[in-house]
Amino acid sequence: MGDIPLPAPPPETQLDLYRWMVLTRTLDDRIMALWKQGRGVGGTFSGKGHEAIAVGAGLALGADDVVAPMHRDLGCYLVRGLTPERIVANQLGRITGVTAGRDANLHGMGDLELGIIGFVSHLPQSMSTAVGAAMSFTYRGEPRVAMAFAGDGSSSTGLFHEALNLAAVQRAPLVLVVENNQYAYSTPLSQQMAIDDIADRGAAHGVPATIVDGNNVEEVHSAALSAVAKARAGGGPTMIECKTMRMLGHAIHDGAEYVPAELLEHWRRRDPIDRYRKRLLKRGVIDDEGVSTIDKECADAVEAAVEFAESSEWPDPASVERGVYAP
Amino acid sequence: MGDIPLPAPPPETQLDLYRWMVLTRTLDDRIMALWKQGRGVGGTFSGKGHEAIAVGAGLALGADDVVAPMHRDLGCYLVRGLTPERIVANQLGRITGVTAGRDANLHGMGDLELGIIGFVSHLPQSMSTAVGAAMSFTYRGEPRVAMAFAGDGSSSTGLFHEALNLAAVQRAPLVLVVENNQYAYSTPLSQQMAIDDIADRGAAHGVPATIVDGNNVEEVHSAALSAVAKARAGGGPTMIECKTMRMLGHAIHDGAEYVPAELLEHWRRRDPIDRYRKRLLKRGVIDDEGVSTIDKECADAVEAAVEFAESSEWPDPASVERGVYAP
Amino acid sequence: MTGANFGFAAPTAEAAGTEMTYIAAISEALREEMRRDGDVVVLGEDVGGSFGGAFKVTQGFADEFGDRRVMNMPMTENAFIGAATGMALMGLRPVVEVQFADFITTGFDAIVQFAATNHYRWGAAVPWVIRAPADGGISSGPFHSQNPEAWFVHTPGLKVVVPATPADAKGLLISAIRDDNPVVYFESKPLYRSLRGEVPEGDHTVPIGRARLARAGTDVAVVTYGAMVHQAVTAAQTLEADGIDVAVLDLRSLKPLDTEAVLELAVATGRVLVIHAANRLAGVGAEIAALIADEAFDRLDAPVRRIGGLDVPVPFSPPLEAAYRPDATRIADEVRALARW
Amino acid sequence: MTGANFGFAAPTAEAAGTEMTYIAAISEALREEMRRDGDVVVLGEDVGGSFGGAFKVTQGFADEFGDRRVMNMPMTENAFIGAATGMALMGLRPVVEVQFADFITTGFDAIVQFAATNHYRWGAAVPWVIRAPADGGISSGPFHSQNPEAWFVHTPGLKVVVPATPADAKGLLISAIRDDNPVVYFESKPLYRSLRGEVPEGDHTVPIGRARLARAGTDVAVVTYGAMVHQAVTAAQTLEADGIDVAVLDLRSLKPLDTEAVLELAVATGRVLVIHAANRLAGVGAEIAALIADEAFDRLDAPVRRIGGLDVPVPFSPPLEAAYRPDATRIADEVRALARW
Ligand SMILES: Cc1ncc(C[n+]2csc(CCOP(=O)(O)OP(=O)(O)O)c2C)c(N)n1
Ligand SMILES: Cc1ncc(C[n+]2csc(CCOP(=O)(O)OP(=O)(O)O)c2C)c(N)n1
Ligand SMILES: [Mg+2]
Ligand SMILES: [Mg+2]
Repeated sequence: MGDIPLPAPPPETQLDLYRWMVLTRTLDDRIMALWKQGRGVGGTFSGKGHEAIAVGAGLALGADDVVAPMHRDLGCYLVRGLTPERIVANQLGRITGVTAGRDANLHGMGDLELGIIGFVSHLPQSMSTAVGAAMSFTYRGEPRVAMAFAGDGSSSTGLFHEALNLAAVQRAPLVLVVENNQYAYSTPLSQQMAIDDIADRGAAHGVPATIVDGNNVEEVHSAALSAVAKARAGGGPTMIECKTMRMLGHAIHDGAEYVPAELLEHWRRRDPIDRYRKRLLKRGVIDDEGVSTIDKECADAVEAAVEFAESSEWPDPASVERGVYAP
Repeated sequence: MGDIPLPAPPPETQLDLYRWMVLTRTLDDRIMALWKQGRGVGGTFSGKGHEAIAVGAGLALGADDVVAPMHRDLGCYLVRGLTPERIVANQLGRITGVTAGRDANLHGMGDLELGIIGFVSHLPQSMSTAVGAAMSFTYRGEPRVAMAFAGDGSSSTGLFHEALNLAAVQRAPLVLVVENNQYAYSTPLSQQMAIDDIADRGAAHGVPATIVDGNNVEEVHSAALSAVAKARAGGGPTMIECKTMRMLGHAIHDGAEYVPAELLEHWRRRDPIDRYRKRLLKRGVIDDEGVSTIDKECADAVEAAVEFAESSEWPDPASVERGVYAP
Repeated sequence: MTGANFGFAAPTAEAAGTEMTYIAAISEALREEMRRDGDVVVLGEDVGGSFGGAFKVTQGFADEFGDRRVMNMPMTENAFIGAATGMALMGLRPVVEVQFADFITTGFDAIVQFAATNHYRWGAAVPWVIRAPADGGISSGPFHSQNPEAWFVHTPGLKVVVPATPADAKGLLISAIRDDNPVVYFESKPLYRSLRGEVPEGDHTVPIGRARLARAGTDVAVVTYGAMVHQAVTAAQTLEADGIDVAVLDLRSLKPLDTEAVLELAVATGRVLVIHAANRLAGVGAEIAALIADEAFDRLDAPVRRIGGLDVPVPFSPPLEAAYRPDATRIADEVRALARW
Repeated sequence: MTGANFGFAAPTAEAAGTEMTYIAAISEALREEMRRDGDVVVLGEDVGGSFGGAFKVTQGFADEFGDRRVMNMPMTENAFIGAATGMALMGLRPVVEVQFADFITTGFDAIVQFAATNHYRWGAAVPWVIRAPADGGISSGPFHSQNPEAWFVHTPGLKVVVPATPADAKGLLISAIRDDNPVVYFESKPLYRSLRGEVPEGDHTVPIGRARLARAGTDVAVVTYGAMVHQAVTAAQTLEADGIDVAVLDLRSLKPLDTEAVLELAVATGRVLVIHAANRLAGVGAEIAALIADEAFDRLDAPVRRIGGLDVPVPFSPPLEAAYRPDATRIADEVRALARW
């Protein structure tokens, strides 16, 4: 985990990784602010701290690949092409949102044109769905890969194990990204499981697993690139355990008083975006002006999205029964 | 697995292990014969080949311990004190059966007085139930242990992993006996999982796992004794993988034509009862006359049970709605 | 009364377009669809290899279509139904066998939470079929005899069908496979090899959502589905001697329900008996009875009566199961009472 | 309209024997039973520690009763409900919190296949309670708004209760804990902190299986439960102006159902409206309507009508959810129609 320094990706990729992380954080912060101002609808989730995982893994996929992100993976939805407009509109329950007001916050934000499978609360249903997508690629002889995200909490569920086992025995082209953010809601790892690394769960199914620093975007990206390449080449599934920390509460209402302040402080110093900015500045891939430009671009994009969403129509109540069935 | 010769248990224990295995086999054979003669009701299962596991593990428990056996563990029900009478009557749907005609074959054959939890088809529900029983022992500070049985097929289910994880994180006094009999119905291990040993699944949850020859009753018994002692002493759960072979079809109707003849032949030569008889004869713990006596006793007991069961009353249809709820 | 009641071992392939068993019609439908459409794949426990499924519906399929199209699954219903959803999202048309309908609960989340809600939430279709061998009456005990259809009828986003004849078994399975929505297809185990009937050759489809008048009649209407259709017809034949002319409506599809056909018959007869083998309490029959009692209120000459299983787990022992389960005798008695009302 | 609608953060402990919120009554009942009986243990996701559950029902419990009695569970509903069954078999009385009723499906097998059938099969009692925070109307979307009670009413061997008032929330929870059978206790999230009421101090039990007349009336009877009781009472008040005298029956217990109370009221009024927030199709209301339409057939002056949720996943966006969900206005309209019949 970060012992051997990785070769840096090309500068363009570095900028991409950085830019998407900043957009993710900006959007995330803005959504939190909206809710705090009472302008939200229902509850919502922050993925603060998860940017390097969502972006680093998401950007490892090709256009024809498919991904099943979850509630902390705002960055992944973005890199796959969901616009901030559609995302904010979704959170506000508007007709212009990804689910047109049908599903809440980041739930159900799927779009098959963009290779995104929408998730359900019942965790981690997305994982078995991604395995099935991967099996369909093998069946059809398509060189495509499916990526699933799962949390530490999810890694104890039966479905996690069933899905991983199925992927292994079918040698499905699956990349599983485990976001170990130390907590499932208020429950720390020590009360969830008696192991140190979730990567150990790979051995139960014959799935190779690596552990990466989930706050180091290049490390995540590099591991994801390898796993994707391996899966695409017929090498079967890989698990990547990303160690990170959920920097806010479980959801908007949760103050997370149960998290020790030192733990948060420890991870705050390892903020994925701050670290990467410093690194890029040091490497000369970006300068202060470049940083400001990206900040500004992201802020503008997010502002426009909020404006778009808030001025979007509510769904027509008369449409409520529409769309339950495919025609 | 059988490399270091184990010290033999006391002669009395050896005879016990042998006697219960013979009773198990005799009863099993007799039930199969009944069904072949068209005297059965519904379907039924044979545990042929599993005798050393069911008996060896079952006899490692104390009177206050609790066990959740399944459909191949006839021997375990017997050693816990269910009489052949009640067992055959259950299989024949009579009022004198363990479930009084409510449940089929070995299903639901529970009796809390005897520390047996009845199982349901939905595998492996018994496992989580046993974990809960074990947790109740810890909660009450009782020095009791819960034992669960599960098959290779069950080891891929989500519930298996959830239950094992729960046992681990709660340090529950659980002994899990995995009966790896190479097949789940018609499906060989190679199509169920991508690992060689089910014991590897322990590592996913921090549960120590040992592998034993499931056709060597002393090996099973010894491993179970250690695991039970450890659990009782507060050492948490243990998994024991017993390698064996299902010697007949999945259930009475299944000819198991999908099993290679050589595989069966290989295991036939390792029959747990034949092997143990030879061993006891060689050790002088038993002589030919002793063998005949046991055979005769078991045959008589089983014959009496069949007679009892077949002459037992059918349940009264008017009672069909009775007993759904505890009063 | 052994597993042979399911005819576990008997062959399922028969010459097309002839009289055949209910189970052979299922096999035929599936085989024909797989020949027609390479997107149709089969998965489930023990469906592959030389074995071909607990009931042999897919016997010979692995030989014909290959192991990648007829996939043996580990015993993990939640995962493999979820995987079927993933395949369906990618454009395949998976047909999943749950070994017994009783085990469908193990994959409940994958069905009711994900697959069923998917199109409503984000507009992506899930064109799978789950084949679920259901029903009892053959001493299989509480876990191999269940009729869990009510749970799925109550779930928005699913379709639910229950064929009662070989022809419908074929026609509804083909329609279910071609439908772009998740369809739960309940098979009646007691009919598997005991029921034979004419089955149209080739591309025979039965529209999902349309009931079938199994028997015309003017005095009392019996509304039912699955194996109970045959008990009802038997009862109706008996009742000829009593001078009672009984109509039997075979619903075939429970979701969507053919409310028009139900109400038409209710109005025509004014006396309706609703029957299913599933336990009566809060079963599908309650919906049908409530519907009729509401919409045909002033056309009823007698209360809408229901017969169903008792509110107990399906008991194993034959005398108990017989007491649990509706049959032609109880149906005839109830129809007589309605006719006299 | 944030998570604060559930009052995630507000305190739940209040002085006993006073007016208190619905959720405080739940906490109080549980706390009192735990003080009374050392066999009562609590388990579920996030119920322990300083956190005390997603809705804070068990806040302070870990401090008072210790970590071994208030157990945080990994996110594994099937296993921990199964474990509760094992504890119950050993004589404990576990109270399980599923974080939202929507997640009860993840433990479906443990409930409907094992716990529910256990006593019938081999005579061993399973005295657990599952607390399931249900219902919507507060923009929580398809997976935090469900009302899955129909599935459990259809399952033999369970009891199902749904309190509508703080007093019943306490009384039914205490009764459920003392009951020797598995009881699913559905809580109405929208009432948690919006509803206050008198709650008897101390050992207050409410018998499971007995309805409560929430409002007497002679013209039309509304039969309902949970949060809809209050919508019905509101509608009834409105309808006074129309000169329609509406009775409201709060079922409280769905299994067993107080059929006597239901039928008595149906006979007394001759006009019945059945309401629930769960989707109407094949919901519990169908059973109630079918029951009334059958047993009170010749005493009805109008058809038994039902209002329920639409046959769609509970939609998130407020205008859609409002269209999905019954409310006082729709109830009043329907009652007027019935009164005019
Ligand atoms: C089956 C199920 N049970 C309970 C919940 C409620 N719940 C939502 S998120 C969550 C914690 C998830 O933890 P983890 O997988 O670590 O993801 P994180 O939120 O930490 O990113 C819980 C318990 C759920 N979504 N699904
Ligand atoms: C959840 C579930 N799905 C399917 C079945 C049907 N079934 C009964 S036993 C069995 C195979 C079990 O294999 P294993 O666990 O290896 O036990 P074995 O029969 O080999 O002893 C299957 C698939 C079941 N009982 N439960
Ligand atoms: Mg987490
Ligand atoms: Mg096996």
